[in-house]
Amino acid sequence: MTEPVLSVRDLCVEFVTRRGVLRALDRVSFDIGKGEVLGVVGESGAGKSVTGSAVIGLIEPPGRIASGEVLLKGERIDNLSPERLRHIRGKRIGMVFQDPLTSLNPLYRVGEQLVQTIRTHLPLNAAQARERAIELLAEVGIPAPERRIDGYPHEFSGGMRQRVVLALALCAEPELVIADEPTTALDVSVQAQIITLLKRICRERGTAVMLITHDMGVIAETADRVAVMYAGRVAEIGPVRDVVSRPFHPYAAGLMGSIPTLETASERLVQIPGSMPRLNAIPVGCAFNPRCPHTYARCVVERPELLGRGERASGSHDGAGAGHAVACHLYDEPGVDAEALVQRDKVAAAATGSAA
Amino acid sequence: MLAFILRRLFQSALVLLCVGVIAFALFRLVGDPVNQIVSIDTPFEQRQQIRKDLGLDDPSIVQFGRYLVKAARFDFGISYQFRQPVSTLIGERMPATLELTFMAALLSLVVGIPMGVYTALRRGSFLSGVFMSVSLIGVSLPTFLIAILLRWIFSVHLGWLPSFGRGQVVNLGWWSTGLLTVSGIKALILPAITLGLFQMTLIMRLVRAEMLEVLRTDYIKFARARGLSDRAIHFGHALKNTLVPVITIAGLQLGSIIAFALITEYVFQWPGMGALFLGAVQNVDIPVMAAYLLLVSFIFVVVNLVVDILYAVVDPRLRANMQAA
Amino acid sequence: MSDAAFVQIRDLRRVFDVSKPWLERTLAREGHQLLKAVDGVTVSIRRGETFALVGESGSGKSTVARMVVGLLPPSAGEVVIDGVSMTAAKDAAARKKLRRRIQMIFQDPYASLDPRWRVGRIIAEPIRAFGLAKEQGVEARVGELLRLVGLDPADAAKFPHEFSGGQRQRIAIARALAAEADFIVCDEPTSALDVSVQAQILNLMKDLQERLGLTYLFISHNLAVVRHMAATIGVMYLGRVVEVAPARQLFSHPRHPYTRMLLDAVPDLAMSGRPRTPVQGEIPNPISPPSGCTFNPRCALANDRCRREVPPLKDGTACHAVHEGRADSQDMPEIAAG
Amino acid sequence: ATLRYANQGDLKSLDPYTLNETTTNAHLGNVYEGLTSRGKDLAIGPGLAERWETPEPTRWRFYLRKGVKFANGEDFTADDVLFSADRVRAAGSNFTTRVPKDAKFVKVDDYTVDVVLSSPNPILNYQWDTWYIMSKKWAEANNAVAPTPASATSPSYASLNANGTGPFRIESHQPGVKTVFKPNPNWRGPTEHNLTEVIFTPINSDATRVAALLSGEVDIIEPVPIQDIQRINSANNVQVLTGPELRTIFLGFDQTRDELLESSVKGKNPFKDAKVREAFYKAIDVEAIKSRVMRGLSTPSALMIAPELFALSKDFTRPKADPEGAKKLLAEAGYPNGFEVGMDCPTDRYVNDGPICQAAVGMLARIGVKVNLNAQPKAQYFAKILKPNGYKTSFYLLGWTPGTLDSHNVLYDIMGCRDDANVARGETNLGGYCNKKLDALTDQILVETDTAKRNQLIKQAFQIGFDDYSYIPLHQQALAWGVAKNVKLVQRADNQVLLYWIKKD
Amino acid sequence: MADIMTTPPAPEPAAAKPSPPGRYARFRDSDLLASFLSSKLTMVSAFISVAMILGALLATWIAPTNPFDPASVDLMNSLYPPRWVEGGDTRFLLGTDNQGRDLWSAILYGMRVSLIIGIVGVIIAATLGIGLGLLAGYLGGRVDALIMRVADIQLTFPAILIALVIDGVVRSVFQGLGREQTAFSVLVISIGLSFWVQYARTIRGSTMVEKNKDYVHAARLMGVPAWLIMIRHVLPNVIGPVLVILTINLALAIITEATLSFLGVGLPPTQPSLGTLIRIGNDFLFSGEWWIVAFPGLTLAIFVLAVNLLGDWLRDALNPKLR
Ligand SMILES: Nc1ncnc2c1ncn2[C@@H]1O[C@H](COP(=O)(O)OP(=O)(O)OP(=O)(O)O)[C@@H](O)[C@H]1O
Ligand SMILES: Nc1ncnc2c1ncn2[C@@H]1O[C@H](COP(=O)(O)OP(=O)(O)OP(=O)(O)O)[C@@H](O)[C@H]1O
Ligand SMILES: [Mg+2]
Ligand SMILES: [Mg+2]
Repeated sequence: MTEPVLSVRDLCVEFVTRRGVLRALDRVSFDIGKGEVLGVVGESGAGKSVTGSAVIGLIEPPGRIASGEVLLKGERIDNLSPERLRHIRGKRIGMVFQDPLTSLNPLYRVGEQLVQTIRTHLPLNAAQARERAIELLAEVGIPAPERRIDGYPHEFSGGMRQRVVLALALCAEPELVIADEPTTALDVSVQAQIITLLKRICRERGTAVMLITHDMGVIAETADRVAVMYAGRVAEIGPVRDVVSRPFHPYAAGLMGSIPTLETASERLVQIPGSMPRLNAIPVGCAFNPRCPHTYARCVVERPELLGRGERASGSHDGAGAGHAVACHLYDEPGVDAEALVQRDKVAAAATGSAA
Repeated sequence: MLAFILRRLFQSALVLLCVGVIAFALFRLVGDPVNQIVSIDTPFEQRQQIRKDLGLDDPSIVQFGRYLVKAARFDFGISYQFRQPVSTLIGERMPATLELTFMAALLSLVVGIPMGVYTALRRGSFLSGVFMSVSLIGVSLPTFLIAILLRWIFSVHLGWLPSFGRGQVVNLGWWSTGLLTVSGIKALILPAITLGLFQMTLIMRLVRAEMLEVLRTDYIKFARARGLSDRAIHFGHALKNTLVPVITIAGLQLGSIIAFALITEYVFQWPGMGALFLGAVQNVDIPVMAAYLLLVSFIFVVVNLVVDILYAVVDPRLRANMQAA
Repeated sequence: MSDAAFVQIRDLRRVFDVSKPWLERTLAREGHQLLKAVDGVTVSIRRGETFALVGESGSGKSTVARMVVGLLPPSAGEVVIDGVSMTAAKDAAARKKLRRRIQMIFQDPYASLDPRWRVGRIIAEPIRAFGLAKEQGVEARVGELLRLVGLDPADAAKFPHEFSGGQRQRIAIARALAAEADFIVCDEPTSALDVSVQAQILNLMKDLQERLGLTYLFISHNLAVVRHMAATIGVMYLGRVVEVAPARQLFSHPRHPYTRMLLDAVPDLAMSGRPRTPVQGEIPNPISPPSGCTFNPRCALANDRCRREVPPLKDGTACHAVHEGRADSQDMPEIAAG
Repeated sequence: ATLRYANQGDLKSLDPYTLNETTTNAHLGNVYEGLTSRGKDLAIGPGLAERWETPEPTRWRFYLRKGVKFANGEDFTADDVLFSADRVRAAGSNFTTRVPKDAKFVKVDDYTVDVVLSSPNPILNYQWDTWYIMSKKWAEANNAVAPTPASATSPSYASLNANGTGPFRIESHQPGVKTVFKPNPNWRGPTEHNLTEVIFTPINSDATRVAALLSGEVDIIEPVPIQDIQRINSANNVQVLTGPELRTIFLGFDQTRDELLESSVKGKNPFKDAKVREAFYKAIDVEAIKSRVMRGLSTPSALMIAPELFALSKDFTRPKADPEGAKKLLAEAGYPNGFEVGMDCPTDRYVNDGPICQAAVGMLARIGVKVNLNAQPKAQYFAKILKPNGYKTSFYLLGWTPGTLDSHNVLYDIMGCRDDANVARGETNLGGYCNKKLDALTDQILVETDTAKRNQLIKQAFQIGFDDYSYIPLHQQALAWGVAKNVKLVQRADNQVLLYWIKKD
Repeated sequence: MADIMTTPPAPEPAAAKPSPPGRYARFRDSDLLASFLSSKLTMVSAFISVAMILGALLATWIAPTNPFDPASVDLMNSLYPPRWVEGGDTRFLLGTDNQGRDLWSAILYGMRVSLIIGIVGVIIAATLGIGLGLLAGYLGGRVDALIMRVADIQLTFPAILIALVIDGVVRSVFQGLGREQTAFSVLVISIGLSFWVQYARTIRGSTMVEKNKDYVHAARLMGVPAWLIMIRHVLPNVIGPVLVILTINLALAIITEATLSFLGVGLPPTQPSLGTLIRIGNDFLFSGEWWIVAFPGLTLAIFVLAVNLLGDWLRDALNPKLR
């Protein structure tokens, strides 16, 4: 396997608050390869954004990276000086935020913001930078970029602004783009356009993408692989098709079942009782244990490791590889066909619903 | 833009009209102005004559109209105390007050903004702590105490700076300025500091709060994520956004600078409008009081208009609003 | 359940005046700027049914909802609920009685509960306001309602901020039920929630409907959710209803090009690989909408007539191309099969 | 040398007939001159009139000085005296009493003027040092023939410009800010001062004034707050000149109204009862006021006139403070529990006026009288209590210097009956004390020319006032001028800072 | 169906508590208290404020003498330095002023006067401002425009100007009345009149946000009349920031009172507030009786500083964004 563009190893992020230290990320590991789109899904507060910020080095006090490594093309970047980090941000890692309305400084022309960013990273003069900015705008599908470049953000519609944001992130041809819910604030029709755009650009440039969202549909459309996060941990990671159609983790299974789709006809949705714990009350053992229909003694005491299906026996920890890995004790329990159990569960829940 | 200015002007005129009503009501409220004017042993006939001369026999509305017409031509009547046209008196005193308030405002901005920016950027640093403490003390010490203290130290004890007055002034036409002579500038230092200190701390705290707010916004986060340098982020993106609300507040503060100039002028015997007004209050010199009020609100209105226009210059969103596409 | 329409919305219109102030208008020599947020919506909802309105942001869904419940007076048109006009002057007395029976569930569970009030008081407010129970009985009734929506009666003593979004939405539902409403307008009740919680709420709503015979006007921009909830669906675009159809039919045989576009934009979670055409353009500025059929700039089938004439809603579709038979009735077999 | 001088008060008007007020008069005394003048010891001496005689009791003859020029170069002649005599008595003048209404001025020649009176007046010219002579031509040329009334509604030339015969002229005048004096080039000499310029600044605030002196920004300040005297004297380049002042500070009662304006006693006026007045008198401990409020810088007084101005003043002694006795008197008068009364007091007119009143309030509280003190700036104070407003006061503090420096003025203005509205008698008798016997004596005093006899009459008159407890005289306050050590000047007891005698090294 | 209806509440910490917490318990657990306890400076300033307020309110009992009663003041006691200074008198802890008033008592009483004026003035301002702000924000339209224009005019005149003008007018209208009768109302009214705008603007702003929130809509759907909605729903939710303004305004009001007294328009020397004491003391600054100005000045500065510190802390503690 070629060296991944981004490799996150056992990343822990903590927030020091008055009420104690909150662990927002707890030993998160994953890789993203060249040209690959890794989807990160999970409920609100699962730690998706924190993961993105940690990778690009934007965790601000009281937050801190407590342990673990972030490797960009094999080079550690989590412990760089702020100045060195700055040269990576924007140049080698681009980032897109959720809200295009607030991501752009309202007082500066779109062009000024683009030129400034370009010139920060590339040795171009003002005129060249402007030229490049126009090209970029054209690339992200803004009509008449020569004219629009002198517009202010408030003169753009939401979808257009998100395109500008994308252009800003792509200024210096980064190797990795982190997109934190890039379409949540947009309408479905616009969302589709933006996703298509993102996909196209990354394919053309071979950029790796970390796509954070809680919309499974977007992931299914866009991602190659997907990581399901729960309470700051990766519950399951694997190729998108597998995770969507045959999720291993009971949480992932519940999640998939609870999504209404155009295709499912059942009257009822699968529902996971309760809600995700807050950071200051994460249960011991498996974080999902209070909500899991299959909880047993081990889940309450021991935290399950993220292990690939094939790696179980060996007990190797390298669960973040390209394969399909899950953090659930069921799959370690001898004599239990966990997969069958989880799948049956999903069907059963839906069935009870329709019967009622 | 034109419409905007017109509207502001209209509103301003309204404000001035209201203040005019108040000023005029002042005349009426205090009862018979003749009582205020004449001294001992003025016979009744003479009083009647004065009453007639002043046009106090006419109905109120007529008097008000006349007052407004005169006021519009900067004719505010005669000071009861000095027996001079109020406009002359104020005209003579205005340069002093304007120079003082201008210097104080300048000081508060030039020192306050950088301090605010610093404390926002270096939260928790020692110097920030010092600045914050100083600022708190600045808002907690009444202006007059500061004035007393400063004068006690710098003019009486150390003898470095004059304790009162404007020093040597130079007349440029009708404007008398103290800015062109050494003694004039020396005389300006203490009053300007006294007056500016409170505003400075206010501005500093405001800038700090706004800056912190701005630093939390998404576009700053996004700018960081694009790898822009701290300088570009702090002084390009953040500062400019910070200044937008600061401009408004600073404009509003001008009103209070003028009000507080009163105390400063009183303590330092600064020959400005504030001291004039204070004397007027003590002597119930209503024409001076009324004219001062009108003038202050006029200045205020003008400053506000300028602030609003400035606002538009800084913020393209408002510019768009105003341009009435 | 009667077949007669329980709620009738007739040619409902709402215009917002978004003009500049008088002086600027005069100087710039421009007239009033009017925003037609809702432009002639006619819909009828049967008792016990869920009627859904879908459409992109700004299409006027919320405006319709607010007019239906009476939070916003319509510019024109009429809302008749259970035979009582919500707008005509004559029905004032009857309307007062009816008011109670129409309640609303809002989008943002964080904003729809007064943060300073305890949950018990929040739920009791309609009971007290409408005098639905004696003061002694209020507490018991509140407990009952809390249980009904899956919460603990002891929760009555807590404040909203002690609950998660889903739980808050349950409280909001309990409040609506406290008024003994039978018609509930839900304006995107789950769009602020996570999918797993959304499932809880949607399930709860369906259960309550079955148990209490509620009628829902369900508003959403998520077609999948709508498909799950509604019997009949109206698709809105720029203030107009462009298509109304029973759910199944709408998904299997979408007729209006806009409906099709919306369906195409929905991400394909099952990765069934159904053929989709990419979405074109963005929703135009509602202040100066295109003439004729407002969808014409984004429509592949648009012709001159579309650019001139506003298509009437006929046979559940407002589209010249459909009426003229120019649109091939493109079926969506996969969905139909499901 | 340039002299910088600061005073609490300002030069209110340059028209010498607008306002009869010490500070203004003093200032204008540098610019204008009267027919007479007062020397360093206040003795009346020649002014613009070289000498005068009284050929008959009702005719005075004044011989004018020759070769005197106004600041603008015009010659001074008898015409100017005649003109000034008319102008000073015209409507709007604040100095009408300086010259009797019925006195006729007759020009004998260019340098001789006769004044013809209807009745004899031995003190006719006592106040003429502040009746300043103006130039007829100048006034006529500048449309300033009529005096500028205090109530002027339009500025007059004379109130903004000055043209006198005095040793100085006014270079510039900005009311409330600054007035610059320069030596008058047409001054006839001799010149005793060595000043080339005088910059006068009114500084209202005591602390600022003292600070200005201490920091060397001004050479003279007047007055020095008495508590700061020690501090100033301890500095090495400045000192305080103190001396007795002629002003008597006293308390007065409303004795005319049937019910006091501000009092808890209804239906009667407690001050009409001499016992009550006596009780008040005895309640006040002037010695305490002297030592605590005035820091020793006052002369407690039993009389309504300064000892310097009345030879027999030693014959009067002030009864000792006696709060117990005062209480008894009050009880006898029918107020065993005291009563409540309002008191008016200026805060910026006399030395420590506010604190004196406050101290009096405390002393009266001890005999059970609750005094509601209305301490106010002088402008309001005078506006309230003086004649134009109808003497609206029940109990007040006032100071008085007889303008003539003679007892008659006190007996006439302060202690004379107010009952005849057509006569100016008792105009400043704010409380309306009235004793016809005293009035009769006063009239005799006016015409009596034998000094010893006259003094006896005065003594009798004062005794009546004393026995009636008509007023409570407190003390003569002291003058206190702060002066830089390199400045030599003459401190006159009438508190006029006159530039003419100032020398600065 | 039953399984769905019995969905357990989320396993949140709050849910874990057996019984709903009482008001006290909630306060005990609140962030406010925690942040309070974590800041020493805040605790010190709270202690100082409370001690000073108590001292002022209990002046009648604490103070050795009543400085407002002229009968109890002996002129012969004037100008004693503080007890520990040479020449001091054991009866007078902080010395006496020029009238022989015990400075310590005078400060306590003066503090009380200053406080009462500040508090009453600020209450007037807050009531006026909150009421008008609510009306303007909730009703909008012309009412709003009118109120806000009035506010604009008001802003032209800071407190000092207003007080001076009102004072001048009052003095000439009620010539007979002494300072003692009018000063209090003049000060209180001027402070009330000049500080209301800030409340009105704040309240209006948050009311406009709040009235469009769904819980207000929900209340409207229940037919709750507008005024009740304003009082019951909107007011409690917009009142938060007012608390901060209140504290800071109290400090400002006390300064304003002191300033006006210093300028001579405030309270008379017979009933001195802190400002009046400072003004009196200012005259003795050169003559060596420093304590007359120093102690009242220090008291004023410390109190205002403490209140300001509290306000600062409160602003930060109540600001959700900073948490
Ligand atoms: N500055 C902070 N201080 C304390 N806790 C924080 C901070 N930032 C994030 N957290 C906590 O970290 C956890 C993860 O937050 P994160 O923003 O990554 O969630 P998310 O998965 O992105 O959720 P969403 O879908 O709502 O964006 C949350 O529980 C959040 O409360
Ligand atoms: N009070 C108002 N004043 C002016 N315009 C309004 C007002 N309320 C709504 N609009 C406009 O009316 C149109 C329809 O708004 P509405 O809120 O009904 O849309 P929606 O379909 O509910 O959108 P969303 O999905 O974003 O909630 C929008 O263009 C909106 O800007
Ligand atoms: Mg997030
Ligand atoms: Mg909506």
